Amino acid sequence: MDWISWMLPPGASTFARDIDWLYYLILVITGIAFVVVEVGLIWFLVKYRARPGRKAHYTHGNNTAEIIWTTIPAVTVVVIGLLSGGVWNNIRGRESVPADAIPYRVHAQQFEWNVTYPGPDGQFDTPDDFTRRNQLHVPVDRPVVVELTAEEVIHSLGIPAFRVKQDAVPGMRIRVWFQATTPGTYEIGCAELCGLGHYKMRAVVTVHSQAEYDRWLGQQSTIAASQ
Amino acid sequence: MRYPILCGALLLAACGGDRGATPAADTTAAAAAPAPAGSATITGTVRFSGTAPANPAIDMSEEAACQAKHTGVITDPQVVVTNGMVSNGFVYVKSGLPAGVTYPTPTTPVVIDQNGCLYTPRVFGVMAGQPIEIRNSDPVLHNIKAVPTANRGFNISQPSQGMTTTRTFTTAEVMVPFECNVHGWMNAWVGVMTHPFYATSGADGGFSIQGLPAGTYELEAWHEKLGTRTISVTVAEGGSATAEFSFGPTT
Amino acid sequence: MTHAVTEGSVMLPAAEAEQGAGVYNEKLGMWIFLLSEVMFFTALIGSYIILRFSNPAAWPAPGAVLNIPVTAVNTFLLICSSVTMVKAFANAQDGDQRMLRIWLVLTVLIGASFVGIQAFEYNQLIGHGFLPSSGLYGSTFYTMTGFHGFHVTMGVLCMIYVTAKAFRGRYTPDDYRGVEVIGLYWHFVDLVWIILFTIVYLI
Amino acid sequence: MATIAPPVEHAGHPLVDDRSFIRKYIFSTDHKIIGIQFLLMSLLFLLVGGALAMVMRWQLGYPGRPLPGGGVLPETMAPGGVVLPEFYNSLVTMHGTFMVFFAIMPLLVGVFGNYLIPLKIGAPDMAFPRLNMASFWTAVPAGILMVAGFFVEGGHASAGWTGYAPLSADPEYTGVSAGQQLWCLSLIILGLSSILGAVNYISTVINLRAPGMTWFRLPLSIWSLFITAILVLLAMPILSGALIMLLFDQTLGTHFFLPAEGGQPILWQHLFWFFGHPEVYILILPAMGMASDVIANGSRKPIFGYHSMVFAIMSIGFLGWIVWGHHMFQSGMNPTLATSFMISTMLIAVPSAIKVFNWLGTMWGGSIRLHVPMLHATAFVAMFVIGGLSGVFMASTPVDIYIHDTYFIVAHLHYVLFGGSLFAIFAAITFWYPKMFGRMMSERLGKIHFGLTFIFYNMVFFPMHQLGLHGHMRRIYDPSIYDFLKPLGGLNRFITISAFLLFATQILFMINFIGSWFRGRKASNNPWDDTGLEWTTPSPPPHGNWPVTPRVYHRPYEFSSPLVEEDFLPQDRELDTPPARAGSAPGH
Repeated sequence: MDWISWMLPPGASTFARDIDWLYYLILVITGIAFVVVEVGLIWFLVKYRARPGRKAHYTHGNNTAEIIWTTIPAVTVVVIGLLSGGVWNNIRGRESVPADAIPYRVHAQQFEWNVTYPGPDGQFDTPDDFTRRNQLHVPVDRPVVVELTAEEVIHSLGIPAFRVKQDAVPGMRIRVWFQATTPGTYEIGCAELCGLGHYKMRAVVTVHSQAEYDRWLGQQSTIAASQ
Repeated sequence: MRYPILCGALLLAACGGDRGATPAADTTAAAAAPAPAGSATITGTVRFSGTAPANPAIDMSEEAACQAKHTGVITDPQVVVTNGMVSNGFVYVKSGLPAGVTYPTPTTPVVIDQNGCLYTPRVFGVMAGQPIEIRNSDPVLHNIKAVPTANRGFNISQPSQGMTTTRTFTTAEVMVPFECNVHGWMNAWVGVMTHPFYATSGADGGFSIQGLPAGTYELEAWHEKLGTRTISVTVAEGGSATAEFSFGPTT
Repeated sequence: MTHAVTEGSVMLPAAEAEQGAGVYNEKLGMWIFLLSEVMFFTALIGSYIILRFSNPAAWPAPGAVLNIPVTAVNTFLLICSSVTMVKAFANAQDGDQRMLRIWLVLTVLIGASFVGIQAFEYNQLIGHGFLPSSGLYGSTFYTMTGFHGFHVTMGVLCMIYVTAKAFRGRYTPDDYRGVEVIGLYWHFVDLVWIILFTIVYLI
Repeated sequence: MATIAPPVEHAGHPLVDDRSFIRKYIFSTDHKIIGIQFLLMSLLFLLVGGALAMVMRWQLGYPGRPLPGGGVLPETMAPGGVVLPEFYNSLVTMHGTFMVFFAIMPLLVGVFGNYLIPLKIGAPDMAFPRLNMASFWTAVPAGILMVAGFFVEGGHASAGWTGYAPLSADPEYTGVSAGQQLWCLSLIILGLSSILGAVNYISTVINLRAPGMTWFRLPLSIWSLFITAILVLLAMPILSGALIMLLFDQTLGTHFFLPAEGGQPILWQHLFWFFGHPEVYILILPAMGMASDVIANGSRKPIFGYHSMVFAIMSIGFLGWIVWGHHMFQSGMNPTLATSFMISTMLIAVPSAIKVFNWLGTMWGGSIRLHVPMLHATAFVAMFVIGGLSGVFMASTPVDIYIHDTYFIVAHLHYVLFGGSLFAIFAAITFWYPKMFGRMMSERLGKIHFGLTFIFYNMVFFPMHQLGLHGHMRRIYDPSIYDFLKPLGGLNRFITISAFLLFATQILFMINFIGSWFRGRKASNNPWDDTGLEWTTPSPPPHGNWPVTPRVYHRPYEFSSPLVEEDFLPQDRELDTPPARAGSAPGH
């Protein structure tokens, strides 16, 4: 069996930094709590095991101790909550989508991702729009915004490397944005059970350099125009 | 109040689950008369005049195993016209057969293969109750979703190479569409008949229907993109007749 | 309440128990069960409100499809049945067996006619092509009124059982539990109908 | 306190038992027999749910390879033993459904709610014994319908145990129609059964407590079962309502969850999780309560901070109603709403932490007897902590984006439901087995079973966190088609082998459970030297429980009290100098 790392896999979008940081913060905090409780548990089991002639210490509680272990978790979770709220707002808040984001339309259906590109003019519903199945091409270091729709059942656009996950719900248009930071290809998987081909609902996102992206876009529009 | 009814209905559905157990022979058992031995033949062609529409290209890059089975640009064979001859036209006797006659249902299955992420054959006929053997020759998942209107549909999957599954339809229907949701371009059509007088036009556009009793028949040719054409043909006992269907680009 | 319950009655908490709710088990149980019923109708009514607010165009004007006058009469009937129920309860407390039976029978009859009129209404609507599959309006209408009708039917069946017991003289001023408990359920069903009638028919 | 009447014979419950066999063991109204009926039924479903998981694990460990012995499965499920994707989805769905609704929930609520409530509060039986019988006999047809779904055309429900619409609402999307309808129908009937049970539990606890059994003398098991019953009472009808709408969408063509005519798929999620999150606490609160009983007994100490434990149970029960949205952070809900759901979810960590530290406080300074129930109860604490802490990750909305619908969630929920609930159930079964059956379970076999279960359990579920960290999605049939999941194949196989070992270990429990029934050592009235009222009657208790209504003088966990020689002071033992009443908690 291969050794599997306990670290998060490398991220490739601007969200990865914040989300990963928050993840490690919670990991450290919960890790401390975990060690305190489990070590305490084992220590007590050994130290206070029944021995002849010893009687247990008769007590119903201790208010000070209880106040301490109520307050510490309460303060901790509130802090985690506030930090999370800030990051969440940057990712999903109403105003979070950058104005210059390149628009895409992704229409999910059993069991395909249909990606519609606005073409070189950057506008939808113009003749240079074109649709590619299971292929999302984005330029690096540019915010992109995907308008997600679904044909029949709920799907979920999951791009682990980008720390992106958003359900596509029939009857709703949901906007999800991200900004890729590293050129390369990454996998998209459906994260919401959508039927027998759920596991096969795989697509690929390719992050190009800007020049490469422009070239690709031009090429695709030519093909689209010829059809 | 509605629970017992619903419950009963469900149990019935549960018990009556023996799919395909009611072949055509059963339903008309009372009126069953032996099928008259006919010997007439109708042959003909399905033609197309003008410039055939271009077939869309298929991007199979994500299924390397399928792509490897093809060369060059892969297109979806929606309209295949060779020298003015249309293949994959489904020709069948629509009406004119004697009433109350049943025809024996073949027990040999019709095979439909999924090969290179395309259906072969793309268009074919079966008799009601005749088994359809669905085969997967690709090492990838296919699902087969049949969306009939008169028959009971199904949605099954074949995740591995070499799998076969057998299904039947019980009621005549032109046509039952098959689709694969994993590969949205994959389509096939099945004509379900209660008689054996049907054929699919070949690469040369030709078809042949044999063993007909003498009579006047309404023949229909069906094509997935081009639509339908109907012709009336009279044939004498032991004789033969021809039928020419012609589609045009304006259809 | 005109008559105090006699000492040692089954309707008082058992002497050898810790202080509980102060009411006998069946009454407490019915109150608890009704809480559950409240949540059930909350699910249906809540869904109705959410669906209607997000899709107001799917609802025709009040009275355009549904027959409000007939249902108004039906609503009045159901309210009357609550009154007869109260009368039955009062007579059970007083031990007036004859009036208890009369009022119970009346309640059963009115309850049954409510269901009958509802069946007639359904029949008419279905005849006009208004079905459970007729948009969100049909979906919510039939589900909500249907389940209310189901509750009334169950109530009538239980009421018949209670009435039969009343005819065998099982209810005395010391033990009228059955009458009181079915009464609680009946008033609840009545109350739900008033809400449903308002939001489904009138608004 | 209410008026204390002198002890009286129960007029309606003569302890001479002349009921026929059928009235005694089949259509019994005795809460103890009903509890045991629920126990046998839910252990059977636990086995079924586990077996389904094994088939799933095989496919995940060895994708596309024929399941050993899988050739017996019909062609529609696994031709040649190779599990089909649609059958895999049914397995996922039914494993969850059986475990949640037919195993864990009845084990906690049906079994111990029934068995313990009257015995621990000093009542002869439930408030409504016949309703109690009806509750069990409504659960049986629900179970039969749920099993029947495997044998209907189109296969069983395959939209997940959460039954997300529209996948579940239209047969066209899955090819499943009768199976999904049976699923709905079965759960509606089961909901009715649960509601009848809840009405009974609540009424019984309120009205039937023995004299002296004040609210703050109730054992924590009863407190938690009481709060749980309230949650069941209020949550199950929500599910029933939602299921009815779903069933109508499937059968009558209504449009509640289908968007074509304005229906809302998200409405189903709101309704489901408005039920579902209280349901989560239904599945853990009784486990907490019963573990508290066992930990106090094993530590020979009163529960540390009894009152705050009670308030923690209540606040968990309350907070459970306002956190459902945390299941839906990625569903497209309003992001501001998501933040408020995050905060309320985070707050649940507080009462949970109180409970964990109070359990530690109980053990601190104790004289710990590591009997089998105590081993399971400490394992419950240790595992529940992991499940609780991993919950913080998904409560944090941004982190949830990454781990939502991955194996991290699967790991989390199994740490709570298996590591938490099931270990507490093992503790409870072994603890109250002597009372139920009059015989002791084998201590030796019990310890071997515990040790192996604990090890294999962690080998199965701890690595699932890792799978989730690497983005492994839930409910996927074949992870090997993804490049980024290919390196996880070895880990998946490791989990699969561990799961088989874990499943095999449960044979030891079955042997112990069944064998001890016939050949176990005879149990005394109070084999664990416990303080609860149930230990003051014979094992097993007669019909009617006590010839004379017990009278309660003490708080529930008076272990090692200086007032008596022994290290336990039963709740009904009258002392010459009565100790202070509950409520005026003395220091130490």
